[in-house]
Amino acid sequence: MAENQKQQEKEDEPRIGVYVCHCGLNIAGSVDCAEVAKFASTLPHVVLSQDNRYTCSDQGQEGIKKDIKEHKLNRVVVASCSPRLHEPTFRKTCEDAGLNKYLFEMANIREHCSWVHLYDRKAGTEKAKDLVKMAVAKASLLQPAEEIEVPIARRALVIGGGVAGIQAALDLADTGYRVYLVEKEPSIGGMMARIDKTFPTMDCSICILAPKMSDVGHHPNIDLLTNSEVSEVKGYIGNFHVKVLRKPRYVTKDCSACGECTKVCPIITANEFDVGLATRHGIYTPFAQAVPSTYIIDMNLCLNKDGVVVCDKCIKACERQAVNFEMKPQTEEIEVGTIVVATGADVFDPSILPDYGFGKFPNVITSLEFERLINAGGPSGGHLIRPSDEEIPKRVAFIQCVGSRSEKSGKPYCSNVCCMNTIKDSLLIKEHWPDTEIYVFYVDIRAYGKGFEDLYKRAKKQGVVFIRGLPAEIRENKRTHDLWLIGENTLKREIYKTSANMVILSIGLEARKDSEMIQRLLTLSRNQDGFFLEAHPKLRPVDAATGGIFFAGCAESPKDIKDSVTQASAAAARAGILMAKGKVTVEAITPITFPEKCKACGLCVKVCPYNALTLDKDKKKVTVIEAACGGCGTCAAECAFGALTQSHFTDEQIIAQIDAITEKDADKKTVAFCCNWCSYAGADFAGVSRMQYPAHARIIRTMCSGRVSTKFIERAFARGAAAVLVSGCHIGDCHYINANLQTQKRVDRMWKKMEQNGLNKERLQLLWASAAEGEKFATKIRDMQSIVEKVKPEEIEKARQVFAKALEDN
Amino acid sequence: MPEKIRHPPIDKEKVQQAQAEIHLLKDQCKGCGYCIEYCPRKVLEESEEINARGVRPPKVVDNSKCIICSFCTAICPDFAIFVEEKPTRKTKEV
Amino acid sequence: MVLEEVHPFSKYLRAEMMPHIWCPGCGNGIVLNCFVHALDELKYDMDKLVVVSGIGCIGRTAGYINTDSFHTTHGRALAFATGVKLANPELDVVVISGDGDLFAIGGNHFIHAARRNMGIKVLCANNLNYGMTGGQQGPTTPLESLTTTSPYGSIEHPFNLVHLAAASGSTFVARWTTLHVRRLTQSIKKMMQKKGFCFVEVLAQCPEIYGRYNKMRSGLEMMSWFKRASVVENFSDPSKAEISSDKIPVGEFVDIEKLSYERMLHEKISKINEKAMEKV
Amino acid sequence: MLQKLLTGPHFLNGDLACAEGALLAGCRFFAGYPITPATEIAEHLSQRMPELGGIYVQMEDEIASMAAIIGASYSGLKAMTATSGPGFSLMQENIGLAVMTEAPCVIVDVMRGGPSTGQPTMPGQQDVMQAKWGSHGDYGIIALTPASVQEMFDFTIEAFNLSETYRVPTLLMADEIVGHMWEKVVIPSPEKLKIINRKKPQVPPEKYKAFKPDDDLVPPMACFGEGYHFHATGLTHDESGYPKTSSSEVQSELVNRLCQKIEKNAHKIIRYEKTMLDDAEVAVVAYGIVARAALSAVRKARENGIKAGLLRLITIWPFPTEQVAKVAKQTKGIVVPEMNCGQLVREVERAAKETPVTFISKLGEEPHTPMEILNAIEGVN
Repeated sequence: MAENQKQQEKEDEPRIGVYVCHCGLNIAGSVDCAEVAKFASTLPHVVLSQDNRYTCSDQGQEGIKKDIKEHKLNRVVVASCSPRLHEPTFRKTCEDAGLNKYLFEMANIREHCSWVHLYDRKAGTEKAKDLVKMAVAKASLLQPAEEIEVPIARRALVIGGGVAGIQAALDLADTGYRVYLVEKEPSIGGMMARIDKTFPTMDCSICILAPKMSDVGHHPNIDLLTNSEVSEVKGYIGNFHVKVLRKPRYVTKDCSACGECTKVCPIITANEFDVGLATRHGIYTPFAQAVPSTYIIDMNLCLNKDGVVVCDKCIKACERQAVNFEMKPQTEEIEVGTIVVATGADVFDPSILPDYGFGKFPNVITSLEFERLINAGGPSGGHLIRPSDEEIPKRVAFIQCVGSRSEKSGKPYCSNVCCMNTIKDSLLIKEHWPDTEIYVFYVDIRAYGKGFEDLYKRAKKQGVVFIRGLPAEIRENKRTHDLWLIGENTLKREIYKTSANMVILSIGLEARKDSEMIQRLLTLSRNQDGFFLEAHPKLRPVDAATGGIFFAGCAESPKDIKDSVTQASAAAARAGILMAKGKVTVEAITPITFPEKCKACGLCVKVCPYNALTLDKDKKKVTVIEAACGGCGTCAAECAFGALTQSHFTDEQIIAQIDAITEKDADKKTVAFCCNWCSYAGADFAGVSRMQYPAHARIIRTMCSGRVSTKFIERAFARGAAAVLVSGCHIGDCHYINANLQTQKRVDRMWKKMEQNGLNKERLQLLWASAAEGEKFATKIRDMQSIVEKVKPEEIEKARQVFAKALEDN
Repeated sequence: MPEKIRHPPIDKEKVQQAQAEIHLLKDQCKGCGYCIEYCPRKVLEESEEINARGVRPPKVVDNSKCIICSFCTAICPDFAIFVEEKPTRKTKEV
Repeated sequence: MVLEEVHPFSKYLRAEMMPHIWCPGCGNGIVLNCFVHALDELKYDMDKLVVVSGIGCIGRTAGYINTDSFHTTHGRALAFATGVKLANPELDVVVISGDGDLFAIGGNHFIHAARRNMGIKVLCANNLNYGMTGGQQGPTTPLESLTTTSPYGSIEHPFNLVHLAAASGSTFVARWTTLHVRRLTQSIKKMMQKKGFCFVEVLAQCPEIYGRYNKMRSGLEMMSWFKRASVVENFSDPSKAEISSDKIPVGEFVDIEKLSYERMLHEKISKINEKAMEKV
Repeated sequence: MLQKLLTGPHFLNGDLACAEGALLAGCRFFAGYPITPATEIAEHLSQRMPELGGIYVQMEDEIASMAAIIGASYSGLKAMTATSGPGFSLMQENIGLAVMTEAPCVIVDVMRGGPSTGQPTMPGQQDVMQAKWGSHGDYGIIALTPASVQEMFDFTIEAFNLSETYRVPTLLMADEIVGHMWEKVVIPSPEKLKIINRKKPQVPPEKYKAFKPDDDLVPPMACFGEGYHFHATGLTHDESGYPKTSSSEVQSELVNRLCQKIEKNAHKIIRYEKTMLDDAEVAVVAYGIVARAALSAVRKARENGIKAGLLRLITIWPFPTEQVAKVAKQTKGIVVPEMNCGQLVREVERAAKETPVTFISKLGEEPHTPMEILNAIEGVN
């Protein structure tokens, strides 16, 4: 579109169109949309205002396009759902109509209003008016902007070599992209490699996995980095700089996996792969089908761990001279455009449940240990033997939901796979030892998937007894090590006391202990159960909120092999789309500088997490490297001279929003600042979950809490706001590396200032809330209700005076 | 693998370490103490007796701890110690 | 259970010469141990082996190994060995001697034997001083070390033997300490199988003299220095392999192939004779 | 190979003759270091050795050269080095080693003017005492003095034979003139030559004692690689070859034997040449190039009616004391011309007892003229 039109958009009087969406009854149910629209029409620069049922519908969008042309709209405001959901939709609409998409603004009157004030139509409507007013105020100051394009490296990093990681890596590699597959363990394969059979088809798990594993091993496009960990991730979508720590194997690629070294190794220990049910040596391969097949030395146990080669038996035994004790940890640096997180899950450790005596009674085992026992390649050669006497049990009991759906174990969620896994296991036993009596104690049997119900029926037909109601306690016969299961059959309403030779605890899946580390490295969010949080549960189920990062497998939530593989292919496809495009546009939210005001103090350079600013002291000039800029705006917040601001989140725009909030009844309101990634999303989450909280808060969205400069807070108080809430991502989870550290500093500074001036610092609240912590956000707003109510007029007045200076800045 | 190990290995009997036979040529020992210091399993310690050279040769504290790495044999400057597998109990093939 | 018995390596040693003369904790015994250990692992044909040594504590080694052996004058082992090797290239000639013998009085012979790439294998026990004569400073004595002839601290810069050997043309250069018995044994095995001039340096503690003078009063203390300071740096730059109190670079630094002197000589001889035959 | 050895008459200089002699004697190892006036020996052997499958190696110095030939000798080859005064001094250390370890080897010293670098291209006889006393400690040694190019050839072979017989380093004490002089040399066909090789042990390795002598005080010699696994050392050692550094018995037994094996066999070792001595009243005792002037001086004296005779020493070490004593008894005076300030003359005086000895010194470019010696003879007369 022509330069001159852009010019026009800049210079012309703003002509704003406002569209208030009913979203069916989602909004209209508790907000009087017509009234809001009517109110909007009274606002300055608004030339058109209407309410409609579904603004996001084609009809709604077409309407906007039409109006832009007919009414020469040069600004558009849609009051509907969260911008995190539909801002892209309406920006596109504007663009289609030839309007720069940065001239669009949204008022979130659903997640932040109608859904959280379901039962107070009046308050809801009033709040919605404010939200629209804020949006209009900001809109009138919006400026068109051109987005810069960043090239996307056509290489992908896959973290985790379980079946999900394997599938994602293969799909990406087959598409023709270079893939780095990083696996912590010495071999890829993950949990699936340890399972005997898969449900419902009863395939031999490793038999179907092994070919995929070796494909990975041989694929020309895949760099397989096993025994390695991602140690650092810098950069942004399309341009991630990743450091991978490659721990030494002490065995070189020359290893032919002949196993001679193992025979002579004097170190014998429990093999983790078999959950310790079999032994391995100090130099070993975790299992026969391991990829890479190269052996590895367990340096924690090796006699040579102190750097002195005390024992050289393996060195001597190795014809290929592949043993090398001089290997040192190496850090490999790779540049990738996309990242697939397939880090998988841990299994629940039932030893924290004393009633089941796991770890105390030898014949109480976990379903994972069972998999190894029943596996032909396992420690017992596929003979189901019980640990105490290695006899084949006659009566076997399975206990479901161990570490699932139980507050007691701190795992309220369903682990998704245990029911079918137990059914499969019971059939395996029946297959080999048909006379075995099998009892399954359950809460509910969830056989929801394709072919699952048939398998369930088969089990019942074959005489597996399903008893509803988990045992309250397991007791052991000290002599025979047989077990008694005592509990209530909740169907028959009677107490049972069943004996068994062996009990298998069907343990659930839980988030990996190290997923917090991954979360920090990649600035991701996790839900309350600790699993990684997708960008949108329905529409973007494999995307992370952070651009260029995708999820596959149990890292995102417990799922079976089929779902993991499906999700992996989806993640690969999503990553592939980005890399196929070859470039991505970054939002035009980078800093704008006003050199004439710059005093060359260099503060902005100091606080920039991306080193995207450089200062020329002599020329008193700060230059911005836009590609490097993450767009947090903390530089703008730091500048005391207004020499720097963030486009699309300019001081004027934010101040306009503050002023809009505080124009009326300021003393009953809270000016809330939320960061786009965590706290704003958290507020959305509260809305989605229909968590109810009082209506005193008005949320101003910034990309990062680091954008919130003290002068915004001061202005809010200067204009008589009852309270101010600043909220952002948890420290360490900041999506702009560590910009929220500045937030902390600034709020501390404000608190000190308020104290010094005899103001109640309670009126300024700081909240760290993740996107998953809707409840935490709601609670905060509830708690602040009392603060808002308690604040006395003289206090308001005092604050007005103390911060009066903040008003001059305009 | 993150799981805690709760049950002893089923095959632990079958992979028994071979028993060591530690030979001390006491009177050749000059008492440097290398074998004692660098034994990875701390099988040896200084004995109370005084040998022909007037030093305290090492003595075996716990034969069962020895895993026959033979580092003592290799580092002894005086050819005063060597270790063999006890012929009676050989390692069973696993 | 504990038994009195015959050491498996005793067959490589001259019974009538045992026990050796070395002090308690002396590294030389370990060097000897590793050498025969290597022979044992190689199942070495002792009829082909000639061990030559010069003067000094380690010089006694020749007398201890049960094979053809010659204990030469101070520093001349390599010159003598050159004669032995050239006169009968079938023999494997190993010179086992000390740092003083090989690099002070014998320095000239060393660099030239290496330069010519004589098929001789040199195993040098470096004890950082002249042990047998009572601990005088030598060509490897570290700066500021105290010895009976540097009572105020040595002001001579020591040789970096690895660098010297590499620069002189050795086809195999390794350095270990007596704590690295396994790697040392492996390097000796490699050396024994190579054709050209080879050099293996072993830092062998002299606790009774050098140690005493330099605050390491026992073999164990010197060993713990080796353990603390050693850094394995295989094939790193020999010129950077200087020994200091806080760093002892060890490893295999050079391993190249180069026609040995005797090989070239005998090829020449046969060529010359072919020509001569043609004339006849 | 043998056809490559020279036979019949040849026109050679002394150094070349020496080299050819060595080859015929069976020498197949030469280690040396260039030095005037012995260099031609090295140069010639560097060409000839390979032709005969032998080894020529140029060492870094004379110390190394000497060490190398001992090594070669222990490897079973007949070995030689050649040098002149300064190099000869450097060799003394390892000559001692060769003596102590009884290594058969030949050292040629083409003597030049000393001390120190002296006169490299001028003749001299200044090393004859060093030849006996040059190395530290007590020992017996053999030294021959050629007077012609033919003798350079003959005595080199002789030196090897003696060295092999008595397991002792044997010295060929030539001089610059003999070394550089060109003369006719007749080389006998190999089969006519008497070549002696060291005696080998007659016992199996386990019985073998490397330094246990036979009745002639010379131990049979095993060589490296023959499976005897023996030890040799420069330290005082017992019959097995093992060091005994603090036993006076072993020391005196060993050192005495090293001296006696030469002394006791002196009568077999010593060679000399008598000319007109039977009725002589004045005797000239000379060796090396000087003997040639002495001969013509003696002849002239006879013409002048003086009963003069010549005792030419071929073996100077062990010194032929008896022969000189015998000559001394029958003459009224002995004339000893040497190209030094009087070295071997001391031995002559020791043997001559009361008989007066006249010494004629000559240093520098030329040996004595017959006239100078004749004057001395007349002086005695």
